Amino acid sequence: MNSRNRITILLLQAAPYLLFLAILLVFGSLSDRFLSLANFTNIVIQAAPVAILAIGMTFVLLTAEIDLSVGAVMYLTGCILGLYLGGVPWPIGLMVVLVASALLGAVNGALVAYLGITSFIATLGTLFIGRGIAMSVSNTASVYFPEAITSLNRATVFGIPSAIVAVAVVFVIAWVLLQQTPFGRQVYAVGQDRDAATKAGLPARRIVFFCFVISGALAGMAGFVSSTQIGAITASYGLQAEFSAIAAAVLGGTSLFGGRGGVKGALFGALLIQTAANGLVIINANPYIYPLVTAGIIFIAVAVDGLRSHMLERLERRFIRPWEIA
Amino acid sequence: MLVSEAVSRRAEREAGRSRWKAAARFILSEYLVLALCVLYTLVMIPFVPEIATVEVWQNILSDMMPLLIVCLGQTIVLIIAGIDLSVTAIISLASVVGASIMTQSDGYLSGPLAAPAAMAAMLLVGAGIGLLNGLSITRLNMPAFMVTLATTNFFGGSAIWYTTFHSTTTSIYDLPDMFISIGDRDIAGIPIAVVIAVAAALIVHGVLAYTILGRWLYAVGKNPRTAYVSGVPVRTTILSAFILSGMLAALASIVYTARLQTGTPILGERILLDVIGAVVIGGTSLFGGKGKVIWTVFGVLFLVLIDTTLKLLGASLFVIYVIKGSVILAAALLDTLRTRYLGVR
Amino acid sequence: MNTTRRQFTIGALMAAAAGTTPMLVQAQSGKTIAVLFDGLYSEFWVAGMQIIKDEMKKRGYAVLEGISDKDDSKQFEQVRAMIARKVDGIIIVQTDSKAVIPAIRAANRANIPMVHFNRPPAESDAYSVAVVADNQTIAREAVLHSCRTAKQAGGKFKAAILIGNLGDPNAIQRRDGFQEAVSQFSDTIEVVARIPTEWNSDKAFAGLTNALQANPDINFLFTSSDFLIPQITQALKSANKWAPIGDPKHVIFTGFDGFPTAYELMEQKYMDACGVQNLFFETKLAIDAIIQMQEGKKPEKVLLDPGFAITQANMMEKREEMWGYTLLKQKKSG
Amino acid sequence: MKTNQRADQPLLSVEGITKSFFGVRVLHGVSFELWPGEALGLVGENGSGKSTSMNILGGVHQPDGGRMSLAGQLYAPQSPREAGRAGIAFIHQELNLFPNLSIEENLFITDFPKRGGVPFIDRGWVRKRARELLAEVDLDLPPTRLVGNLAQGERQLVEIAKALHADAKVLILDEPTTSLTRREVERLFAIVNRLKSRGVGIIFISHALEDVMHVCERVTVLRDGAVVGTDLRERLNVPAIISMMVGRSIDAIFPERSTKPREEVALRVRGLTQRGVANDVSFDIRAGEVVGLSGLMGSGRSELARLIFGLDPIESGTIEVAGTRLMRPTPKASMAAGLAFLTEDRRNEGLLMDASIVDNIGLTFLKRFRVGPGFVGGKALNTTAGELARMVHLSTDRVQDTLAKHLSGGNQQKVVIAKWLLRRPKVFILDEPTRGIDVGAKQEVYRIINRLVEEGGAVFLISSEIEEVMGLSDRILTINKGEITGSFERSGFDREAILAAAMAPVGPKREATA
Repeated sequence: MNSRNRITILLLQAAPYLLFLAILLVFGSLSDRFLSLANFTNIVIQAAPVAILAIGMTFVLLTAEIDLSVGAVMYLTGCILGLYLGGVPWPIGLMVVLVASALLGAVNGALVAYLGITSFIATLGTLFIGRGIAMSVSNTASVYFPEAITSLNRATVFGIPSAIVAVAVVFVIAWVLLQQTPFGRQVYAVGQDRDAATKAGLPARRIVFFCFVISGALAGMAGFVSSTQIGAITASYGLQAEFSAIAAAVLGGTSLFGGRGGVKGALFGALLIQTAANGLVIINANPYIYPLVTAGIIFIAVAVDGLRSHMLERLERRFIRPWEIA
Repeated sequence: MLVSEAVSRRAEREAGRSRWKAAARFILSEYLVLALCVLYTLVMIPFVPEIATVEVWQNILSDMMPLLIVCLGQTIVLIIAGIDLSVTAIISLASVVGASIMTQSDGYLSGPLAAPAAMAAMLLVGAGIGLLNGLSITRLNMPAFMVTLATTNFFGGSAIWYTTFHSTTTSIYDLPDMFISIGDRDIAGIPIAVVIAVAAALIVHGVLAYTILGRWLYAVGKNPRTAYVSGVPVRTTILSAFILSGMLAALASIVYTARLQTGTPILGERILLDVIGAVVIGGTSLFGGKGKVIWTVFGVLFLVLIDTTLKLLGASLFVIYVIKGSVILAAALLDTLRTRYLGVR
Repeated sequence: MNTTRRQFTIGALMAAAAGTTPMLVQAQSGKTIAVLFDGLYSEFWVAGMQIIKDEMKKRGYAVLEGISDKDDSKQFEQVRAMIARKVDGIIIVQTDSKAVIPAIRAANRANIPMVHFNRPPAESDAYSVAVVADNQTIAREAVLHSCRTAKQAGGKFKAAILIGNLGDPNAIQRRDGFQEAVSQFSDTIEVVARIPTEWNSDKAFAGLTNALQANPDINFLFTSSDFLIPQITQALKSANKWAPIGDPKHVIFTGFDGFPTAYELMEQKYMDACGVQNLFFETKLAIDAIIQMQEGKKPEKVLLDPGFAITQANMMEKREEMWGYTLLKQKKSG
Repeated sequence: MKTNQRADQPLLSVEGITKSFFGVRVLHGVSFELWPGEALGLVGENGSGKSTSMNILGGVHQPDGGRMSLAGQLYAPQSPREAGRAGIAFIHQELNLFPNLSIEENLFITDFPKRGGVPFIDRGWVRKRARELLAEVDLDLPPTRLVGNLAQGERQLVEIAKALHADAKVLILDEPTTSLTRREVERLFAIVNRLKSRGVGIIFISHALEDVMHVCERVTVLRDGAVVGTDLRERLNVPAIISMMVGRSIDAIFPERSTKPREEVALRVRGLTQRGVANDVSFDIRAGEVVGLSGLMGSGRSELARLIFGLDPIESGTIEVAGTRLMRPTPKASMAAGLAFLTEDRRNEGLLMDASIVDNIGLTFLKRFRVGPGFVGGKALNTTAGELARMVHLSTDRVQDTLAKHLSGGNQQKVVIAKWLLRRPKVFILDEPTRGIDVGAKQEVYRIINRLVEEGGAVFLISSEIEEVMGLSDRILTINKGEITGSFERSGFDREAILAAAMAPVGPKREATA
């Protein structure tokens, strides 16, 4: 029974990858253009902003919190970039965006970690405040980006498109931060059991605070990358971005209850969603079913995760006749 | 009922010691939001004299009604420590499904039965989605947030798709008069929409305060383990909460649709903030076990009042967003302090 | 103890904040007009709103504005609030042509004139005046010019269209105008991609990028609105198809609306033709209609802006009528 | 003996420690010494003061009187962290590890070594040090393995390795062997011996007396908050220790019961089995009878109760309540058949802490107050709740507006009892009904139990206080490792025999322990 359980868990763990494989097979058999390098490059480029957002969201989710304000941060920092930083070289523009978005993240972090407001409500509030301010500075009109920024979209580094480079850099930094620094490992500890972490002497509040800062900064980064792609932003920019990011992170195995998951999963989740969306276009599917397919994929992934944690819980139970279990 | 009474009791014990204790009691009481509404209205009179007119209050009342109905459902779900993001999709889908049945240009049904049948179908849509949410949560061990996020995307998308089969544009028009009258007729001087909302509020209040189900809902929200050990059918209770929330969202959809005389698939898309905001402003906790219909009524009133005055002033959308966001934050902060204040002693 | 004081302060601050902000927008006595848009998502709307506001103020009106953010229910509430406020007229841009009808009825009952700016409502017994561009004709004329260009160039053309929100009659009419034009040239032009944008720039960008991936040989493009130009530019550049007229890589490109960016692209020879709505004329029609209605007159239910197509051929003589060019000129001079 | 050729001063000495909780004195001057390189067994019945003594050592509580010194220095820790820094490592039964992190990360979570100036974890060093530590505890696992994937025994060794990393001088092991397999126990002993040879002092708290005799040089026996004796292992044997633990029964006063058990069987359990939890458990309880279940920590007492009440799934076996067989036991079905269950976890399973007394009492049987379609007759409920509150002698009569969390432990327990009495249960399973409540409240609980039985109810009483079980029961069953190991009629109650039965070895044949 025990080994059967382990196999079931392994299967459930592999479910998202099987899903990905299924998507590849289905679309690949329906269109010969789908399984091409050019198309995959295209998918990664299009997935870049959501992937970066999802990586940031992962930090927050790992601490068992949630950040609904990332779309607003994208919009607000995009407005700042387009309206006030038109003339500056792009690296300075990027720096300003990152600093501004990190500050917005810090506001969320302070509200949640130090004032004790539930993150759902705190970031819902800042979501609307942020959008409101962005609308006021842009007067809700389109904000155009100068050529210096939009040309970045076509720039390459050693032949690799800039958006892919951006995702790669963010991914590596985030991965190193989570896996190779004390802070990263403590994020996992805090997310697993905040009381135990506090008892062990970890600065739980500060860790949660910094996760929001990171989520904010990466929202700014995601906004910057998508600005280079679409060239101009409107008042609907970034709407529902938080849900895409959460969906991507959860699809990649990050738990809403903290302590489990990672940035690899976030990248995978974003790619999975974008691959499905891209496949639907390639096979010229009815555009109305796009949201249905995406929602269906998310639902399946979450259901699988629910079953898996249920089984793990049962295995975690302590036994008084251990020899019967081992 | 429980918390507030305990608070006032505690405050009683300490009363008379100093004046601020009385103030604290008031701030912690459930009438704070109502008092803020009154205060706000008084402050606004010099700027928007219309706020003192009957017509504006009729508008406020009528604008409150559909929102209140959705919020009633959300209150129930928050009491069991859940959350229902799918209400927006339910409003949209129910709207187009109902309209497609009763529209007089090529609807499924015609004649006097069309409107009642359509409304029944709308409620069924709400109950069905609620059931799906509830089953996913209780049987598949999925978190409410993710379940309802997925279903809201799925059924929101379905609503738009569904409309394409029934209309060349994005909405369905030509609804029977009988249905439209819900939006613009009165019964004895009281708009039908108000009658429906008040009835819904009274029923939900009745369920929460006087029924077995009501007690189960609070018990599950306070501590599902204890509830389970005490023989409470926890799964059924959670399921009921989501079905009720779905049906109330569908009921709100009836009122919204009748008011616009049009079934549209983006009807509820933008109201999630208002729904969650109003309930939280009222004082219902996201952690479950706490919540009352009257709180939600006050929360909705406060939100609509702010909205209306800003509208009357011609304030731009961004000001409205910023103010609403701040009010929600302030309410959450107040609630945190309230809990901390209670927790400390 | 401190906590409680803080709680009180929060309450007081909330009331105070809510109380003081609106002072800035307090209107003076006299005639008032409400301008209710569903959003200011493109320069067309921003410019339209600005022109109407300026013009009405010039005529001594106080202007109240309201944005519904594409929420018809909210817009209905806004209309009722304006009626309660006893405004003297409402200029409205709705999202859904049918859902606005109860609002018209409410305005009728209160005897307040209502004019639809640029988007017509659906047919009904309620009375209001709609100022609309002749979208279908304008789109057809502009696309026809591009079709002829294609025919002259010779060879086969693969066409893509970016369609607007299907609930917006304007979007439908522009799509139909495009269809009418290309069907006359069915031997030369084949439509391979119909991209729904829902008037959303992200969706437009993703849709066009994917369409170019699926059909790399697309070389004829129509957008139902110029506000998508930045996204189109980006997508074409990424696909290595951004080239001026004369270059073999050039995609024959037709715009609609007459944005400043559209004029610039025409000048730089990236755009072949553009259907232009006469924004100045439309705002004038709307304001005149409101004033007439206040005087008790009953203008026609639909007031048409014939618009025109600006092309590479007639660009120099027509540009003065193009609002985008005027705005550009103003910006450059001041 | 090694312990006789000792260093010139003890590693740890505890002198006359006293401690009271809420005016009840639980430690009456506990004294013992621990020498470097020795293992001291600390044994005693539940409630004898072991945990309190260790919590004081570990800095969880501060003593009221007495003094402690560590390596000659005065030792008075104010917090567990302080105790840890001073070199005392306390390994609780509930391990304090993060299952989502690897072994090495758990070892270094609070003080990761960084590489030079950069803020990266020096993985190489961590790996090396982790390997060393794991080798010291004889754990042959890659340091990168997730703790969540380890068996219970392996996790315990990780905790010990963590203590070694902190350079602990004294290691307190609280019931370390209860959840381990025999092989894991052997390994633990080997490590304990190795630590001893390095001069670490070990305090070994356990009910498993054989284990204590196997690994400890000396044994200290506690009873009623005081040390009854400390002696070398060679001069002791298991029966002797048991008789020291038991002593003579003192002052517990249990009210007399006027009735005798009836003939009809109220609860019949046959062949109840759930892998890892219980094995072939069969017994009967008659109406009007109190059956006590006695077992040590980790013997599966509470688990058995949970199986019977339907809180955990069962693989095989049958449960009958008053002749009706429970087909698929769930709390609801069990309750409908006439079972009631007072949980040992009052806070998390017994009460709605944020709800009023009425709401708590009514919860088990709201249908009894049903009026019309699903309404609750509030007045009737309030009246009945008030009556029940008086019946259990609750301290307050304001049942509608007093929240459960504002009551004392004893009164909280009375509310839990009242809520089950509302159902007039045929069989009442009481799991630790007097845990954490004062003497007066205990008397009340005993009185209620008697009254229930006199009215024909059956009681299944689970308690870690053997006094209590003996004072109240008509019959006592002993349990160990999920198996029933003995049955005693009231006339044959004998503390030593009962304790011996509760310690009887079960399970796969144990290897001979020299």
